[in-house]
Amino acid sequence: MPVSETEVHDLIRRSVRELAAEYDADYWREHIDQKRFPGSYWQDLADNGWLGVAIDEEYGGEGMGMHEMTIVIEELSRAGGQGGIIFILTPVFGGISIQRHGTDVQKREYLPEIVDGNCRFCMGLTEPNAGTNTLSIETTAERDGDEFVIHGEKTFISSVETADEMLLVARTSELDPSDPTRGGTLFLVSDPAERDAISLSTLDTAVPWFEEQYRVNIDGLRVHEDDILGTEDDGFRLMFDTLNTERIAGAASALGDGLRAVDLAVEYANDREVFGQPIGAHQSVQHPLAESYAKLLAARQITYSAAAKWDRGEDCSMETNAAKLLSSQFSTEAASQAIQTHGGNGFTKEYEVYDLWQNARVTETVPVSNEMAKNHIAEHHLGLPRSY
Amino acid sequence: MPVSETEVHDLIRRSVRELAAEYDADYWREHIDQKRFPGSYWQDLADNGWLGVAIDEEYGGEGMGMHEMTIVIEELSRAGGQGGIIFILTPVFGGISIQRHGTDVQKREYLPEIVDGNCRFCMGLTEPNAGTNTLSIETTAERDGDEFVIHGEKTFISSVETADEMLLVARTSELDPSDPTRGGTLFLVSDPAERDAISLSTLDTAVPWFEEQYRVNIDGLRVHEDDILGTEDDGFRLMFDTLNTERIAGAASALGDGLRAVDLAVEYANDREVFGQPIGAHQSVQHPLAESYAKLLAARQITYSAAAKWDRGEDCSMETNAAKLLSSQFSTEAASQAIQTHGGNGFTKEYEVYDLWQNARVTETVPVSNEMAKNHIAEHHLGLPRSY
Amino acid sequence: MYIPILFYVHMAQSAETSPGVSFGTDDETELILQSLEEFVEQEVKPIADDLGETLTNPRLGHEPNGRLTDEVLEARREVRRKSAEAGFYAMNMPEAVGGEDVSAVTWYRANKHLAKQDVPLASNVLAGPGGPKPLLAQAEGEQVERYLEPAMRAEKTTAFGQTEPGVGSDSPNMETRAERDGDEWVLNGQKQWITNAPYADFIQVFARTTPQEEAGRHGGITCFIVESDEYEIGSLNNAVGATGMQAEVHFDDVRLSDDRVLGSVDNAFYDAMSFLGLGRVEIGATAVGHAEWLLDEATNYANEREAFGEQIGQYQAISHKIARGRANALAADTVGLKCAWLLDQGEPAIAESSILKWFASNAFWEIADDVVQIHGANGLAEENPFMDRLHRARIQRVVEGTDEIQLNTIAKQYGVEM
Amino acid sequence: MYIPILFYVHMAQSAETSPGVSFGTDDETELILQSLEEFVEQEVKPIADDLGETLTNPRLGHEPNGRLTDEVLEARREVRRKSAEAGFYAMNMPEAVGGEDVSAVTWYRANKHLAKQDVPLASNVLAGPGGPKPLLAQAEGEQVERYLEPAMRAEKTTAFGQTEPGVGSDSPNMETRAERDGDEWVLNGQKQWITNAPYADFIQVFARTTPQEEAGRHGGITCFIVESDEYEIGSLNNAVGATGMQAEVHFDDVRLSDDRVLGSVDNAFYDAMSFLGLGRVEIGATAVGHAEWLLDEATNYANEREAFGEQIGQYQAISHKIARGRANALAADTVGLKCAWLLDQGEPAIAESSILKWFASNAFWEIADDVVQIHGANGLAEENPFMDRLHRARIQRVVEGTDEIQLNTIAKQYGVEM
Repeated sequence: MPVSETEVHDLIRRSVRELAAEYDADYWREHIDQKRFPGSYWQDLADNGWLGVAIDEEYGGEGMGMHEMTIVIEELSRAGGQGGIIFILTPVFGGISIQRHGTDVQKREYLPEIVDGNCRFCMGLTEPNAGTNTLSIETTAERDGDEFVIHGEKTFISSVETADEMLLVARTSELDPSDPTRGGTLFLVSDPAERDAISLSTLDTAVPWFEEQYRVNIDGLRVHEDDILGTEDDGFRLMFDTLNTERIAGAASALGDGLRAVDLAVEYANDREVFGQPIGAHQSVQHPLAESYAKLLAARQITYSAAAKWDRGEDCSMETNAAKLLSSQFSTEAASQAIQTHGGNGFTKEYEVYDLWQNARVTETVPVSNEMAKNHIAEHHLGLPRSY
Repeated sequence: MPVSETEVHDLIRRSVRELAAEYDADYWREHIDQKRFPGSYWQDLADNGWLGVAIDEEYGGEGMGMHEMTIVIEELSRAGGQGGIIFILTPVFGGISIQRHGTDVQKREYLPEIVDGNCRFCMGLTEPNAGTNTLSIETTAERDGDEFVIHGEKTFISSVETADEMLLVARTSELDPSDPTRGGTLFLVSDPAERDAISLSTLDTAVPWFEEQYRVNIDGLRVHEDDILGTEDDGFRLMFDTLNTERIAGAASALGDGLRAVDLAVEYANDREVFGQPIGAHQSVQHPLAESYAKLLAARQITYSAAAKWDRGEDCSMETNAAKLLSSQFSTEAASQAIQTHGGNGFTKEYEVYDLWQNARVTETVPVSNEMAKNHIAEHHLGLPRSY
Repeated sequence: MYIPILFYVHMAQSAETSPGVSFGTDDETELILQSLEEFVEQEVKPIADDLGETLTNPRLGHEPNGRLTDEVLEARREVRRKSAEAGFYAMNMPEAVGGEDVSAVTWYRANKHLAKQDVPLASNVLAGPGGPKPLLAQAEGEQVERYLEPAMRAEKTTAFGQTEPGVGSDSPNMETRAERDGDEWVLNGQKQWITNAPYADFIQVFARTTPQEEAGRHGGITCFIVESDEYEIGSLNNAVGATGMQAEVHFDDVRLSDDRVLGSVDNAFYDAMSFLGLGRVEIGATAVGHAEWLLDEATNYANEREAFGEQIGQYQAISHKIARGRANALAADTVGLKCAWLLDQGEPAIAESSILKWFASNAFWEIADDVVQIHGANGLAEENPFMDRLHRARIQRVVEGTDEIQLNTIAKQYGVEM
Repeated sequence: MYIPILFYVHMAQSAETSPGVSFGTDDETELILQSLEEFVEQEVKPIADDLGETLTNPRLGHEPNGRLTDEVLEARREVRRKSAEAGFYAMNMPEAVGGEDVSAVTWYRANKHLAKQDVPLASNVLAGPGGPKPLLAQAEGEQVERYLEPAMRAEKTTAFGQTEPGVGSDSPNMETRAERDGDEWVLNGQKQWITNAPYADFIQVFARTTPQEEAGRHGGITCFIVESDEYEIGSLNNAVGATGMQAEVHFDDVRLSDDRVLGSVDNAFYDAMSFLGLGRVEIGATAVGHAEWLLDEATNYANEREAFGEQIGQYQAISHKIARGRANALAADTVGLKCAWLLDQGEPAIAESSILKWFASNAFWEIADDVVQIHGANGLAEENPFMDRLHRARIQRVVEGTDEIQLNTIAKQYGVEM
């Protein structure tokens, strides 16, 4: 008898939770403090098939889709640490992009390595003068025979030093106002940190992550045309497709964080007694948690609906933007409320809720600000005039 | 080739929209002003099968479930007027209760009549001293042979004068603290307004509905034991089951109102020009609408998920309470924002948004206050102590 | 080098210091507030009691088109006249024109105090948009006797004709025009949402007299006094919560002599702007007064009503709504006092009065919503006043500059380049 | 019958009136604020500049356990001592004990003004929780010379030992006890979240000396002065945003003679409650100062930063955040002035200071969040101060009575029976 979708999803949840339970707060704290990649966790994810959950079976993956990856990320994130957000660079940016847009050669080269946990990606997109507006990137790639020569500067780039590959976005043709999304190209750059034409400097950000953030200077980097992902000049369009999955995955991670904040706050509110009863008996403590929980479950449903649409190849940009906007907002609210529930203890490293709040807060600003998400919904889904 | 669920739902949406488009604002305004039941609309719903959408095919219904009824209610409500909320009394309280809990005789008697639009229900539940706490109702039914004699007072009861049946809740046994949900019984009372033992007085409420609200005095009403729905003393439990569908249906109606408010505000914001451009080009106008739209779509997903769980016979009380809480809150926000978008015109009868807001506002208080929904979530789903 | 503080303190103590901060109530204001309360009790309440339900039932007291019935209008007139006789009605106007010259602070407090009285018609005691305002104090020559003085005595009422259908918040773009023809002006145009228009004896109408290209965006606008037999009232603009109060007004080739110009030609928009602060102080005062009254009612209810065996005030979902409301009402009140004080110092208080308008209206709105919620289904019932207050609060966030326009003003005033 | 208003107005004008409303700044305060600014520029900034990044980089300036490094502690000490010499440090204390007796209004304004200075260490200029407060002014006999005077001169710092692990907001239920043994007291117990505890020369410790059953919930608590060699510092309580500032303190059979009792036996909780308002006025002042500074920064950024070819201040999603922030900051400021004025009148201002604490902290919090958002990724970057301010704002909503406790107090003070 075939197992129903709901049952498969419940199974995924259970087994992901079991895996994550092996890695406690100390494990994550250690990796964050030392800015060290959580290698054993990563290998465990690979061994259990989760890195390849959305990669076709012929390349060793599980052959499922974004819907299932969303559940995996949400549960990992709800279990604590950085287990959810860790999916963004490799399984999403690397895996999804190559699965959807790579040549057969590229698929055979990269996908099995991603599945096995042997190939990690970083993403070279954001630039100092092109935060929100991707089309205004200034990094250029000029053709020289069958190679391209790349110059430019990228910023807020995570994990460059530990990455095996960088997915680099550069402009290969001038902006054509009549077809503005043309002219960008995606390049696969191996061992980016070891390239002479690439120099790195670390950036300080006030967020507890295990990854360094870098400013990346590219001066005369040569990349062969075979290492173009998709086709020349068509990179922006491919990127926008993948950015939907980045946002869905980001929403799943934020949701997991928010649900974890509620879980921890509920536990604390049941244990902590003041004025002769658990603080959770007070409505000023319990009502905001109940409301946050309801909101997170609603945001979760629309995130699943975005992922399911993406898997069916339908336009999912409304659901994706709603998921991005609401999951970041509701998770930040939930985490802030969890701090409030914990009183002074909410501000200490011992009770994780402050870290959750810091991580959730970031998602209101990156990968795109909530204001841009609203601009998108207003313009493209409500049909209001462009406001910016 | 079997039609997929998504396709069926799209079909339902389309045909419900077409039906509703026949009834314009004047039609509804007239019925509200004159407190007159919208008979032709009702018959049209019956003729197209919508009143029986969740009633089994053997009784003439469509044999679908709450999920589909939810879509019908949402779309009717989004199309304007009172077309969504009109479902609560008859297809939900009458239809769902009898379909689930009626005897074969009762099913054969009532369900085809509901499907055909010939039998309308009212609901005798709320009492002056038992608003939120159903178990504290004071209306009593005492057995006298094979009849029951009922005494008590009900309040905020809609549509008694136009109803063919009243579903009346009365206490048949004293409260037993060890089994508090025992002791209530549901009675089917025909032609309630014509009973000598029932006297009515109208209540004024500040909400634009086509129905009068009544205070109902019951003094020695005799009902035969065959007219018990379900079994004696088990009425509260049946009622709580049906109350879930009432809340799902109420959420669907609120969502439709909220979406309509966004639709109308978008239209106005595109048309109205001040300072040389449509007001919709200003972010202070468009961002709140975009956010409301995103929130409503998320609340809609969890409402569908509540309905689908109810249809599968699973426990849906978390999703139902979240749907109730969020749809009322988000719809009221959306409608208030739609007023704001309309400026002074938002306060006039001509632009419907004020009515939408008034209707949405009610849903934060009835059928149960949002505070009680939060109490329920906190206690039963987060496992926090009872706070009231 | 900085000079040690001791030096300053001792220097300051020996000198005459300018006044610092005070939130006191001076004796004059104290007496006025007390006297107002007695006036409402002894003079207004009997009139309201006579009319009874007519004043509170939405299906009574209005014609089908929304217009107030003659008996209601007469009651309002009587309240105004008695108040004028007693010296309250326009007591903020200069003594030279028959007012008492009370400070803006006192006027703020008086307006707030009246909004806290649970007596219908009390809102007619102090001159609202239908009464004499500083703009009218510019009256000269025969205008004084014909318009200003009867308005001060509440024998006549007026209205401000500014808002137009096409332009809304962008009022300098008005289409109403007055053109010179011989030694007369010819006025054409249409206004809407004009408060008191259906009942006014004359309207102070704003019209463009010189094109924007010549006079600039805010120049070129003149205020004309137009009498009730010279214009047509169009449809009533019935806002829910203010039925019968506003209407459209049509001006069709109205010929006006120069003595109908109020103030100076082309300058009315600047004149009006300089009195904007006062209007916002009145709105703020009313919002705070209503809010405090609602919170008192909610507190009583919370202490009386029982659910699940406890007074509902025991539940934080109830008591914290009241507490947040108290905090916001107090904050709005202190902002109101600051605005009024600034006006008394001769400051325009542009930023502050926009802040008051936005903050107090939103506080009132949230409090009214919470107080409905605290009362449960009783909060929704028409026989209770809570939905009515919620309607009024909702209106406040739109009229006299929407929330969004206030925020634009605040941002600009604080240096955001927009 | 009511008496016409004219009578009152004329009567009032002839009498001496009590002071009405004023939002002025008296000369003394004006001079103090100006002088403070010069002091920061000329005395504090050079010290801060010497330390440079040590004061702002979270990986510098602290030992691994969070404790401030000696060089930072010495810099803070130097700022305090210079401020005391200049007469600022504890200028709100009575002249009799070496203060300047400046009003609560002036103290409020000075605290707010300092919070607006973008100079690290400026927060040490005015006596915070480590400095002398009215509770310490109760010092008698040898306590004056040994504790009060050195604290006034900033030669010694102190702390308040009240909060305990087990009881949180429910502090009358404290477990720390002092028992009589001969003519000494024996103190046992544990405190946590004690600000300045790691660095204090002595702590003012609250301990139960008579059981609740005998003395009532708020009675029976005595304040003891305990010197640093008499207690043990436990773990530091490192709150994110206030690393190194708080710690646990353990009292293990500390024997104290009667001359260590501050104030009178069994009465300390009442004493402390009567000074609560002052602490909340300081928190409010700091919140408003930070908020105004953040809004200034955001305004500059909005006017400079471009996106999609426009200054971002052109977008209402940006400018309206600033405008709402301005409105809430102004409202918080007026509430702060009202509280301070009430304290100057000798009022306890219980409701008002809870309102200030709640309102100002929440305004600061929302403004800090919006200002991070306005700066985009730059708002998140550690080298900018915005996340640091957001952390501080977050702390404010918990310390010195959480939001929820403030709302309980407000509701009760306004008559909700809870």
